Amino acid sequence: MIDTGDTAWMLMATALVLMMTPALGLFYAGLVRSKNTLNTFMMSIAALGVATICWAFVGYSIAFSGGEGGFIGNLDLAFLNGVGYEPRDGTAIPELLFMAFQGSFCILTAALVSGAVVERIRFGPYLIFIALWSTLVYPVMAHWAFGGGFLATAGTLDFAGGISVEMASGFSALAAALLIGARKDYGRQALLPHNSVFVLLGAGLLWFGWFGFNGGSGFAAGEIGVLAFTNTLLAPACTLVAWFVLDLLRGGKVTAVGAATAVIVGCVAITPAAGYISPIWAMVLGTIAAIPSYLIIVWRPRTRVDETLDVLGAHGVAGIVGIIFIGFFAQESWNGISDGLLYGNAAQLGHQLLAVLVAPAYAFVSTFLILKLLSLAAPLRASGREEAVGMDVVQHGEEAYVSGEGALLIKVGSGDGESEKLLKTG
Amino acid sequence: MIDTGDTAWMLMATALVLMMTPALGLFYAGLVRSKNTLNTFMMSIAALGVATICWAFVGYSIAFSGGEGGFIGNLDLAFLNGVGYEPRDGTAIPELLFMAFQGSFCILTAALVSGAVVERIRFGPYLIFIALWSTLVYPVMAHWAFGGGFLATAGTLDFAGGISVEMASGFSALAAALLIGARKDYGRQALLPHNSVFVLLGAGLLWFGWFGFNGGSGFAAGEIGVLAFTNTLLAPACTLVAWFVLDLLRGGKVTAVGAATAVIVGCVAITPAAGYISPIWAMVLGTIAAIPSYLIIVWRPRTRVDETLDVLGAHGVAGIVGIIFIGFFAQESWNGISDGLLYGNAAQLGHQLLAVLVAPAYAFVSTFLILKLLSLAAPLRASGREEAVGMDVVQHGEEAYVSGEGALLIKVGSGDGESEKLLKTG
Amino acid sequence: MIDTGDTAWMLMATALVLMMTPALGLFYAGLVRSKNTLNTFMMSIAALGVATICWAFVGYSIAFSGGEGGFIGNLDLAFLNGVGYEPRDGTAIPELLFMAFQGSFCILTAALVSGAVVERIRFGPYLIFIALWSTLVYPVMAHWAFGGGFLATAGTLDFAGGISVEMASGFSALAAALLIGARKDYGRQALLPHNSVFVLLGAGLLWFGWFGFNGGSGFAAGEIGVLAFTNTLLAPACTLVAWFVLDLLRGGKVTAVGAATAVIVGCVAITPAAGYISPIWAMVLGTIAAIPSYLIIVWRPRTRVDETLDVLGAHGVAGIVGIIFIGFFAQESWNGISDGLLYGNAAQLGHQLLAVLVAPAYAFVSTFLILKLLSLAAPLRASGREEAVGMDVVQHGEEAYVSGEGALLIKVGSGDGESEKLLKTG
Amino acid sequence: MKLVIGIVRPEMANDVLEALFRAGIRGLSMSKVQGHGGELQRVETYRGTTVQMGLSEKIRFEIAVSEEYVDTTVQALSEGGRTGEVGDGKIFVLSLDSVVRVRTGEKDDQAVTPVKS
Amino acid sequence: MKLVIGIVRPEMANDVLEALFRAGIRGLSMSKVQGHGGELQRVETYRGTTVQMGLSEKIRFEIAVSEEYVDTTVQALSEGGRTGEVGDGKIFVLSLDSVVRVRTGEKDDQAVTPVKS
Amino acid sequence: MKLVIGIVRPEMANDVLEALFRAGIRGLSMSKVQGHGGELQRVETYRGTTVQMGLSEKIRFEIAVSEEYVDTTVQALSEGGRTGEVGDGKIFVLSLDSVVRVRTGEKDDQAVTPVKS
Ligand SMILES: Nc1ncnc2c1ncn2[C@@H]1O[C@H](COP(=O)(O)OP(=O)(O)O)[C@@H](O)[C@H]1O
Ligand SMILES: Nc1ncnc2c1ncn2[C@@H]1O[C@H](COP(=O)(O)OP(=O)(O)O)[C@@H](O)[C@H]1O
Ligand SMILES: Nc1ncnc2c1ncn2[C@@H]1O[C@H](COP(=O)(O)OP(=O)(O)O)[C@@H](O)[C@H]1O
Repeated sequence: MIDTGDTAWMLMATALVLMMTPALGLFYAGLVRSKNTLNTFMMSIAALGVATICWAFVGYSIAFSGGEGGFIGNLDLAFLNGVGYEPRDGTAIPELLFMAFQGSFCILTAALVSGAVVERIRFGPYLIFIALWSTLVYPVMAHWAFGGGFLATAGTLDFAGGISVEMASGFSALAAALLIGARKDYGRQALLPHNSVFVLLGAGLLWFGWFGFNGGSGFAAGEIGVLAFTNTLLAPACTLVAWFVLDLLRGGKVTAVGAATAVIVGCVAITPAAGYISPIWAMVLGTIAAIPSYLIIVWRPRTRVDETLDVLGAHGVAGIVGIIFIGFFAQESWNGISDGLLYGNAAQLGHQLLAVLVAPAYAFVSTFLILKLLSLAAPLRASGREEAVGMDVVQHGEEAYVSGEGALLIKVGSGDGESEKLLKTG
Repeated sequence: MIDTGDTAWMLMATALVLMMTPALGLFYAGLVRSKNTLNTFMMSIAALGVATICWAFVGYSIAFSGGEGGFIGNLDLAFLNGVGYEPRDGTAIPELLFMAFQGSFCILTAALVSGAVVERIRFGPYLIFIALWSTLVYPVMAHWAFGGGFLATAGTLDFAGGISVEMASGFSALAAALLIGARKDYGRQALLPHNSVFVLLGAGLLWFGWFGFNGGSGFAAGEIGVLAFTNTLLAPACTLVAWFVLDLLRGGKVTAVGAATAVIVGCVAITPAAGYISPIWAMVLGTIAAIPSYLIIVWRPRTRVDETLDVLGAHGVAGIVGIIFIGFFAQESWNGISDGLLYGNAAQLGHQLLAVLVAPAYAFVSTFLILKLLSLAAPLRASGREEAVGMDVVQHGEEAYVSGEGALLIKVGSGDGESEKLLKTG
Repeated sequence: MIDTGDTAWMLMATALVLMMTPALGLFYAGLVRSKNTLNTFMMSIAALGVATICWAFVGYSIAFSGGEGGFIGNLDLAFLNGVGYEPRDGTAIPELLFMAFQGSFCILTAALVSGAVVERIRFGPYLIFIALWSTLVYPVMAHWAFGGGFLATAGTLDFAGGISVEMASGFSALAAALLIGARKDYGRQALLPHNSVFVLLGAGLLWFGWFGFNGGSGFAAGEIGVLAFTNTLLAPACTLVAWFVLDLLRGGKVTAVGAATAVIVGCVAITPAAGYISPIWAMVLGTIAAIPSYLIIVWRPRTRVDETLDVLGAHGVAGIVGIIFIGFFAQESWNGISDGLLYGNAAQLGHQLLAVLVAPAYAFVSTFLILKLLSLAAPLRASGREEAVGMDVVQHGEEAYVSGEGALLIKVGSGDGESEKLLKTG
Repeated sequence: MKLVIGIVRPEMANDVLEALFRAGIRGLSMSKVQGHGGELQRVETYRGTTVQMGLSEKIRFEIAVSEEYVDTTVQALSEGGRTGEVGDGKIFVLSLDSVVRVRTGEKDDQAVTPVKS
Repeated sequence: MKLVIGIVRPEMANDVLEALFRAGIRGLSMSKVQGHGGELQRVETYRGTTVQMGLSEKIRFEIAVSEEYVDTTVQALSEGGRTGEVGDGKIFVLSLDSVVRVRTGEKDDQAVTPVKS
Repeated sequence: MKLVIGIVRPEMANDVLEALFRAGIRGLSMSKVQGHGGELQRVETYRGTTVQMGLSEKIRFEIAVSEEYVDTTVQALSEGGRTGEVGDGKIFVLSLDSVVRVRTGEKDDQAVTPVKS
């Protein structure tokens, strides 16, 4: 039976998560130099096209079909075969909506990975990369934790994607950054965010969307959804304040880009734990999650690894923190499922650590292989000169901010083309 | 009886559609030159004021009162007379909410038309225009398809506004562009989008809002709403990828402004069909809808018709495609109402073609007449010099981006006004 | 019993209100000079961190515990003690969600106050200020009207925060502006909004969020929520048009910043009355509320009071108008609770006037005292030189819009630091 | 050699560019400036603040030319930029001591003549 | 005729403008530049990247005047722009070979004297 | 004294800055310009509108120096800004009649030598 209240909330939650992808585009676009703005934004927009299609064609099936405890689903649900109004077991919403909600996760996660390789990857190969990634990486990892795969049956708890979203994007980003290599000016010049208003607004919209992301992961407008929702408010708030303190300790100043980053880190950390821990523990989690991510984000630019927008630091690491935290602080009185170590169930910690072992490995290796294969077929990155000119002009033939002076209209079909000739010989 | 789940979703869907109007303002504002930014944005904001009032006063009544099969409603519900908590037949939400949801469509559609005449229409006459348009054009066409008018009784299917929103705005835009005439620099200078980040963000927010637009057009958090919602994800995703391919074929580069346009086109195309066709057919619709709109948008600037932001290409044409598509591919097993030609019901195609005959004609003619009449009372467009200065300064006495240097404060009531005197004689 | 429909809507409404705080940041950031953009935005973001924590720790308890008719709650619910899935009396949603929804109001209100002191207050003291304010001012006033305090028992009607949100922020802003003092260039130079697109988009998003703010204040997806929602569309639409007229009368031009302001004023005015008056009266309220706010906003800059972003004019004054309006036009046939003077219940007007007496006084005095105390411990505002440089660089060590030229990378730990040495002696 | 500085209306910038190209001027730099001359000031209003905007947007061309091209350049600038209404702008001519082409290090007249690349 | 270039702090730009108008200077162009002089550099931090911002925002005035006005102009610039702290800016005076008014084609001193329009 | 104007690629701006500092040049102003030279034009497309972008972004340095520093400055500019590909930019040297330091009113060579503050 379909419940209209559950359906109402899941419709909304799905819309919220879908909004996160353009919000991520904005967030990322603000963080790069102005000559790469559109290209960076387009990497997220592209995911809305490419990953959606892959998801409908095979991704959903890979993730959500097949028996219990497996590594990968099958193609029973490919091309949305049989996915209709009938709810899946344990939910009271049409499966079509369940499919859309889960698909929105795949789209966002694919877009997240782009943060590692902005300002240099070529757009064509990137499109093929996200097609492969959203078919071979995300759905497989989603199967493990959400689709009845081996982590689910082993007892690993992951409420809204610590495994297939956060660790997957973080460690895929690392692999991509290593394989693509650093930007040519990395470590030599200051490569700064060109518009921090976009960064703050993007982070604000991402947080807004995350209420659907976590709050919808109970698939119902019920107790667990409310718990997850509330924790998605409390945890990032604490991360934000913790980040303020860390910023003050480090440089005496609270930074805005730091605050935007903190919002993301807090949302990431609570993602796997949102429906499993009490609000007060969520606040603790939010606070402590700030520390490892902060350290990595400050330390990473001193290395040769140009994992440009710190997907690993913000997502991979905070995702691990959240997954492990469950092992200690899960509380059956809140989640109705399982306790953590602190509440007497040491086994839970083991289940959680299992995920921390396998997820990063699979994400890293599979992404590396995909990109390696692609690199044999075509160069993945722009030339040094193209990087200097900027990816917007080179890859898209556009600029984000155009003033119009000096732009001569090419009159197609007008026959005279005089001004062009003038310019060309000029 | 009111259903809380349906009401919850319809509250949200209404909010989403209302958000689309500022999002459209942002989208349009990014597409114009910086000296016309605020004016362009204000045309959408103004619709939120003017069209809302017209809707509450008479528009809703014109659209949703009166008997079956008519051309226009009556004034029984004028000034919201009798519109209260009692649901309309066939819905389980208070009529007040139904009225607000339908009103949000009228507002958005009025704002859409402005795209044809930005950068030159005077703001005063524009305000009167949208008042008349949102009283005489939108409600009438909404009556035909949604309010029990002759198209509805004839059997034409239009889920969420292919007729009163998409064809209405597209062909009204054409009429307005023809009557107002081209910008003085049109065809002579390159008139480029001044901020494509706003364009992408605007498109992203519009898509987000469209989930409420289509998803809410079933007036319930039920099966049809879920179908419409899911199709609003799948179809535009396919349009986006199709547009990438068309862009590549044409110029070798995927463009960002193109991607933003594709999102709109895809959302438009699925609008009439969202609750009537299967998800897989929605993907097909999304794909093929790209082609006619693409061709028109590329071809139109070579003509003398300065339908500036291509409302006809993006809305009118894609709306027609969607309306006709229903005639072929509607599926009773999904929509519970009617099959299309492919499923054995050739009559449906006829019903759909009827709409394609009458809707553009009415929109074009009525808009043309309204503007023609207005033009007799006052000049509709700014002078050439005003166009050169920009509509922001001329119409609003403001600039979108002010740096403050060279701005001398006029101290009202301070009596001395010395600096002004200096400046004036300077 | 939990109702899934109510819960669905309240989840969404809460998310909408939480989105308002970044939207406010954007709105405010657009209104200041570019050198203070990030600082201004960060004041709102900080509220999401600081006020959330204060709310969870003690604020919620102060507001929503304790007996009937009191001045302040107690600490029974401190640290969310006992706040779980069980609904509060009269609602069908988990108390946790009720807490989050109410918390989102506290956050937003704290952020609102910052508008009075932007471009000069130091960020450290500001953080302490909002911590104290969101503990000692908002929750107390919320207790009076929402938490069973003396105004509630006296019969004062305040649907969604005319008292604790609008009057509280407006009069706190006045106190803060008086105590902090004017910006050094105030009244001497033209201090203009640096990006009015952000202002319009911010206002649009705020309106969007306000549908949750008012629509959610019935705590249910039912009749009253729908009434409040619809009125939140109708009233601001009328304010917008009224503002157009006032702008035309004053300067012959409709302004965009004015339109954005009108949206806020309209939303504020309907806030207390949203669930108590009929749609038509809501339109009247929206229209007349424009006048006092308009006059104050035009007049205030001629005084020495640099209440920079006119929180008093937009929120305090319009809040009072809304509160008083209820006293005349409340209609039991719509709200099921009480009539106003016009419908025969003169007492209601008295109850409303009581709020207008006590709320501004408490907000003003308590805010003044908090800031006065803080000012004894540390200087609250930046020096004149720092103001000249801009708060972004001085307080956060960042700039909103960076081009990157002339930025030399400081290679931490690289040992040579040659370029820095060059620069330093340069 | 001379350095010709031309200040014109932004809406005429493309016409000026065309005029310059037509006249065979191949190297130039352009930037946005704000100017004050005899133009009418515009009044703007932001909430309660009313201001007089004393400056209008202009485009500034900076063009180094050899002596023989000076007149052509000035003419191109002034014909391309003219509308006949107040605010059309000014042209300034300065003497250049020397010019260097960064790419090759070539000097003076060599450096203002385009090289086939 | 001379071309006077003055580089001043942005926060002093309006004071400079007033000083110029008071001194009877009617034509000028203004643009934003970034300058390096003896000012303290500021350090900025974006996530893990710390940078030294070697340049500060300045406003550049460009004013063509006839000989007799040179001193007045320089004085207006330097008095209007002075705060007394490092970073106040510089004024440069160059010789102008000729000036042309785009609108009328008038030359030289004619062109720097305002015409009633 | 001379005024040296150098127009270089934006991506070389930091290298030029370093070269200048290394050469002991302490005062300079910098701004963004758009230039046209021998560079290839790029074609951009916005919906149905295709345009030829005739201008590329450049950075313009403006540096007042005493005679003895002219060569060093030109050299720093041209070495720091060189990539060897078309579009590297130009350097112009003009004679300065006088220089004034706004802060102190000091004149000429005094004003281009940095003062300990
Ligand atoms: N003496 C000057 N020095 C520098 N720029 C000037 C001067 N006079 C005018 N300009 C520039 O030329 C523009 C137009 O000047 P204006 O005097 O209005 O034109 P007109 O020559 O048509 O009277 C101004 O906005 C300013 O940018
Ligand atoms: N030699 C120079 N050439 C060009 N611009 C200069 C020169 N010296 C200083 N400037 C400009 O003047 C500004 C202030 O210079 P600075 O030397 O700090 O001032 P002060 O004269 O107070 O010591 C610089 O930021 C720069 O824009
Ligand atoms: N005659 C000139 N006057 C002013 N600026 C020029 C001139 N010639 C070139 N420039 C500037 O130098 C830049 C590079 O010039 P270009 O001729 O392409 O370089 P190259 O010297 O490598 O051939 C141009 O974009 C323009 O900004």
